[in-house]
Amino acid sequence: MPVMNIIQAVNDALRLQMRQDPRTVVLGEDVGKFGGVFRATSGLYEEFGGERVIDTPLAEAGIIGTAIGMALYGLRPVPEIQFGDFIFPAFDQIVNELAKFRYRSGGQYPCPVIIRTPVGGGIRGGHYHSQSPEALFIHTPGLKVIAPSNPYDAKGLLLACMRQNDPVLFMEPKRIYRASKGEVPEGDYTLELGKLAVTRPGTQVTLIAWSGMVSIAEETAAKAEAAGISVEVLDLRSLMPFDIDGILASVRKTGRCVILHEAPKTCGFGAELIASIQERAMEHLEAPITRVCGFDTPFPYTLEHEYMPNADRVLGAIRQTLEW
Amino acid sequence: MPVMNIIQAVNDALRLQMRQDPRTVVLGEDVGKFGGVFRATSGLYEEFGGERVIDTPLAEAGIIGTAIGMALYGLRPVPEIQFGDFIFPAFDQIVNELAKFRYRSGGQYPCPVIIRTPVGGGIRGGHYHSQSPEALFIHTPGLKVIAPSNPYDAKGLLLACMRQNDPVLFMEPKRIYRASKGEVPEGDYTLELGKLAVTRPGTQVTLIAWSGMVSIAEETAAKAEAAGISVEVLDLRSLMPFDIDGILASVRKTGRCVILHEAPKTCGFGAELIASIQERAMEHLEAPITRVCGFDTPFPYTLEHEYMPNADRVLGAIRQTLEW
Amino acid sequence: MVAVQAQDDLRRVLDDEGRVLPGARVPDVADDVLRNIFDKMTLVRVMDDRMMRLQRQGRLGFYMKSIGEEATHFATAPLRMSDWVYPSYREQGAWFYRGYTIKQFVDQLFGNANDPVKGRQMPVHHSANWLNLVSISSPVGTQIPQAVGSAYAAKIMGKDDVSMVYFGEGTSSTGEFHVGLNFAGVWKAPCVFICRNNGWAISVPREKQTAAKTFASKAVGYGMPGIRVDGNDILAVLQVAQEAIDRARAGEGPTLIEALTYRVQGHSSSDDPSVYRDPKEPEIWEKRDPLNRMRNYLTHRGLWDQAWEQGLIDRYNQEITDALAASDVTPPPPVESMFDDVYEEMPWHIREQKAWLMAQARTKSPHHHG
Amino acid sequence: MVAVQAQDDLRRVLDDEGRVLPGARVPDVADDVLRNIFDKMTLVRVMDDRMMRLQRQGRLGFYMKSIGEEATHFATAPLRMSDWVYPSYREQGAWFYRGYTIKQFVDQLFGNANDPVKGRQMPVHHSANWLNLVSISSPVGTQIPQAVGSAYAAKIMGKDDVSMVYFGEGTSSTGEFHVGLNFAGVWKAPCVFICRNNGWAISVPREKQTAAKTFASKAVGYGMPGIRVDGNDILAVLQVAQEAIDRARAGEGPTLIEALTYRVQGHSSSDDPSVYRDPKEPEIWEKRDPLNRMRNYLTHRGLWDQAWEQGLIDRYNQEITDALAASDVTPPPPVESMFDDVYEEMPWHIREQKAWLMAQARTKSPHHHG
Ligand SMILES: Cc1ncc(C[n+]2csc(CCOP(=O)(O)OP(=O)(O)O)c2C)c(N)n1
Ligand SMILES: Cc1ncc(C[n+]2csc(CCOP(=O)(O)OP(=O)(O)O)c2C)c(N)n1
Ligand SMILES: [Mg+2]
Ligand SMILES: [Mg+2]
Repeated sequence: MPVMNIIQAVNDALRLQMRQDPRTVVLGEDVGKFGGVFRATSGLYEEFGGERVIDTPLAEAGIIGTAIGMALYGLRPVPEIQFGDFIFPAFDQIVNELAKFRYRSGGQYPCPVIIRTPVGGGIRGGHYHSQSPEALFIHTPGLKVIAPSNPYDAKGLLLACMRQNDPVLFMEPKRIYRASKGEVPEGDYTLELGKLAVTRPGTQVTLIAWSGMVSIAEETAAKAEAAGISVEVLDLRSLMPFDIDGILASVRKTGRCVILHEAPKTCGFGAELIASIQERAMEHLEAPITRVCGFDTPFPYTLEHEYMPNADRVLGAIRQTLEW
Repeated sequence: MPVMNIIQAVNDALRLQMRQDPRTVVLGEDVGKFGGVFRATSGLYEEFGGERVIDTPLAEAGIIGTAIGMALYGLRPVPEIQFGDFIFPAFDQIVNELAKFRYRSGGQYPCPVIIRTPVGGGIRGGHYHSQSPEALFIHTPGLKVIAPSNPYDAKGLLLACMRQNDPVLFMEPKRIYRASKGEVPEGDYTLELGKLAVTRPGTQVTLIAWSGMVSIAEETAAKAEAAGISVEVLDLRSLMPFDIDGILASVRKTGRCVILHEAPKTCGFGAELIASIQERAMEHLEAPITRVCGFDTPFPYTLEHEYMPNADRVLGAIRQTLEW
Repeated sequence: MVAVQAQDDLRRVLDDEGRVLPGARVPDVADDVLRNIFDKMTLVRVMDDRMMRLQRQGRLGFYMKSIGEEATHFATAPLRMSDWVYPSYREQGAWFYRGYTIKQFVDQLFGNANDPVKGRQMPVHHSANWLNLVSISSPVGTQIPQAVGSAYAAKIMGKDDVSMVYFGEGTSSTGEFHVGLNFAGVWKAPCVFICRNNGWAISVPREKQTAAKTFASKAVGYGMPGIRVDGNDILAVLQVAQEAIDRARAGEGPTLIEALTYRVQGHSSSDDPSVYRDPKEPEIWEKRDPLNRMRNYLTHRGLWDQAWEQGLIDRYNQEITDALAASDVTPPPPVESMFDDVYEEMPWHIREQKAWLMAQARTKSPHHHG
Repeated sequence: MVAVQAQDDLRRVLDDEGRVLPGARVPDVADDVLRNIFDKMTLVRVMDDRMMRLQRQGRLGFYMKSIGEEATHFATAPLRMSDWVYPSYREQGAWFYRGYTIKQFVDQLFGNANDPVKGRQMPVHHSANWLNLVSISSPVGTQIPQAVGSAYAAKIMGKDDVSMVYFGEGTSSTGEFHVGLNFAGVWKAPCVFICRNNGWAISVPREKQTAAKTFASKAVGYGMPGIRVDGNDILAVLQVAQEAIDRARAGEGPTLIEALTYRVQGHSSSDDPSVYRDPKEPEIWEKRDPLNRMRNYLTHRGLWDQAWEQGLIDRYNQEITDALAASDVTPPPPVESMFDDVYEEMPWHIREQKAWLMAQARTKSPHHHG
């Protein structure tokens, strides 16, 4: 099996799908000749031409707004938002239009637009190239939110997204776009949306993460193991819908849970996970569920290494949970 | 003391402040001659003229974008967004600009813009005149989020907002704009931001609500009392920052908690409250904290009475909590 | 220095009395098409009147009339059925012309179990995918880039369908107007933009909306033609729409049409214009009423008689009465339907919420007009 | 039919060699102002060169050059210090001209403890409220309505300050461009819009950005004058800026200026333009280099000599070297400062998070260039 990084896996999924389905088009800023500022659409313009790989004017509301119209008419658009931080000019199109189209039309107008966007910090991008806005979209009924952490999942999940009929926010972990490498099947495969992966089984604490934080979770688990603590790492992959059964199975087993995310803590997705777990499995909890998150400040520049969660801090939280 | 409804209280606060501080200006769609579609700015145009009560072109991004520039230059703008549902075209200006201005400029540029907007359902407005978007803004560091439930609080909190130096989203409960009436002092007074009100003391269950749901909470508590259950109702008033001490004091006393909000459940503010409470007071909890919320669907039209939480449902949740 | 067309001359065919203006070219529209348009314009008038009265009686939650603006609805008339239309909330005629029925219209207003959108949206927010009429949204302007997307999609898919989108002059101030028209210009998308300039955006007059001389002149910024047309002159509307549609279909790109008209009454059933505008203003426009002008024109052409019009009015009144009666005995959509169509397949958390709700006592609607 | 000015003629004073064009009116700019502008333009050139080299050596995280576009920065020169400027990320000269120091500039790039924005933002995102230079934001376009707000605020407060805002031609496609200019037109806000048309928005060429003939022509849609100027011609830039500022200050409203220039190198230190554009394209523009043209003009006027320029270059190089040396020994901002300035007063949850972080072991920065 070839080894790919996340960029290559995404690129591969797009190419495969575009070959199979002439309705699939890519659009966004710099996605054409340049192949995207992260090169995720590299080579597609050459293969599929400017009408299927569309360099748009600089307007996110236009990218999503036109993608919606394309989807209604019968195309399968896969717009790219250059950075997750620049998605907000399109926020109205996403939350008020895209997410509600099927519902508000009584099912007449499904709107399968798959929005790809890189998220997260760790690239010295300051607060406009680092944000993790997942909670805003999870709170928006009608959208699916997918957040792979590695090349295999990225390809399989993106292919699955492009073959279902709901709008999706597909968040890509930009810090490890190239650093995360792994074996990826050459041809076609899809992963079921809504299912987590237990990336490391364990018995004492459940550690939940997604996107760029999964690697931190695994680093933590390795350190914990060295310290004699058995951590089960869950990579959620799909945030909406999220895999409540998989989560509960793990937490019922371990009785303890730590949640790890980059986005600011308050009203982040971690809060929902805690709420959902304690509503259903309080009697199994031997300690409060703890969060290690981004702080409730804008994402800083110089001090981003202090801002972002790291393995030592997560391990600290795990120890606290165990000692509670 | 005069009796006012919420619209009158808001109007009174604006008028008082505009008289005292010539830097205060109001802007938005239809806020001028018309006095706002809900008449909250009624009479201000006549008293303060078109340069301080500004009818803007139809563009929320322009309303907030220009308000930001006004605040930077030295005015104290109080923009109105006609319905909370139409705030999303201004989302980028609010979350990426307004919220981050002080921080990103190293404290050089505070940006005291007070955004007033009516929120919530119950007026047969369908999904574009009914949404409760608080969670999105609570998740945005740099913003304060205030949500009064009655005329007295509305006036005192709005005056307080206009006299501090951070940007605020001031959410007004449109369903009870006129229905909620009460005594309101004529002159000047402010209420401290960040403090909840115990609107009804009780011993067995803490019931947390804000905005339009406080009246439902009180109705529930009355029904509960009739059934021999003692419910303590907390009106949060301030959602960011929220009054963690006040909440914990109540929950430590009652050991049980139900949270009531109109916004969709998943990733709503209720989730954060649950997470924050269980992190700090798990040992006092005698049952899981339960939520009664809007469902995870767009806000419907015909069935809005089924969509919105009501006292019977909240009472059911309270009973369940007590029986756990 | 190069001179460009200022685009602020007004295209007219008929005078205010419905006579063809000297030198005007009359568009080539078949008699039965003209009569059909008059027929549907009459229906809009009857419907608006009936629904507004119901609203005033407290039997209907909300309504939006288009009195005085009806001719603009028929810019859709030269379209094919495979073309797409994104209406705003004020083009009832476009719906009826394409085949939306009185019963569907009424069922939507009442959000009953037969409502094509299943009681999900406020009154006047229709959707009819079988007619390529796209679901109306309350947030204004959002439809503009969407229409451009549909238009360009047709081009990409090798079809020659055209998209048409309606919006008010107030909506031209939104960011979406700009991004939509700008994308359309660059893509040469087969899209026709109809800016219904009725002078008011709720209480905000046109002069406070933009300092541009005309709305049509905004086309300059997008490299497309901008045409200003008397929106109360049905022949002029049909003519400029036909030209724009032809250009679009021929691959020559988009057109912005400013249809100059006037909102003779309140913005919606919730509005009271006496608070903010001179009651004399509408009077001027009543003289330019598009239905009267069309009637006069048809009369000159021998295509109208009193009995025909009265017959239409009577028939539509009866159909509306029937539709209302049917609606009155139609239940609301089933409670459980509230959870459908959020996603194609219902995810676990919505299933759970649905089960929970179905186990609760039913809540009575405070608004049932049974 | 009324003819309006097409606004696509290019205002020029100098030819490509820096000679005054026949018939051109030379703006009345004092000699010391001209020399000061040349001085600061030289500084920008030196700074860009030094910082880019540092970036290539891995010692600086990110940088954005403006080679070839420097003359546009000095549209700010005719402003008063009480006027406000909203720069984009590519107008270093505007900062230096108003008094931002080399040391402040370098401290910001390195986000050290002396950085005026406390290490909060990426390199080139300066802020200097003491100079009325507003904090730069990465999301493009957002500054446009903000500048209109400041401009109108001055009017409301009875002051005659002007606001000026810079943005690239790519940014003219954003919704914010439209809403900003539209508000400005309606309000007659004393605001000057400088669209730096450098031909490219990262990899997207100007033709894919809009179908309008010129960016200046977009002014038609907002009822304001649109002026197209040779952005590499310092005299023309000063002239049109002065006119626009005068109009604004006199209460005659806003102006859109399109400054035609060219992005001679990559978009930023992260960019490689060879992937998407013909390497011959920049060559044409190197002949129109604004610094060369200004030098030639000053030489004709007897205001330039080699020793002076070399002196500037040497001095600035030395000052940069000093600033870098100082930065090297300056620590990063203290960890606890990360929690300041989110709100005026720190709320409980941030206090709690700060205390928690301070109790953790310190994390080493992977990027420290000490
Ligand atoms: C984004 C958004 N902001 C505000 C509103 C509230 N609103 C509804 S209609 C309207 C005025 C629209 O005026 P115009 O575009 O001229 O259309 P008209 O009603 O005159 O047909 C406003 C402000 C809205 N629907 N959407
Ligand atoms: C809203 C937003 N979308 C995307 C980006 C990413 N981006 C940064 S600069 C740029 C191109 C800007 O081009 P232009 O406005 O012409 O300015 P120039 O860089 O040429 O000076 C893009 C797309 C951004 N910063 N903000
Ligand atoms: Mg209008
Ligand atoms: Mg550019």
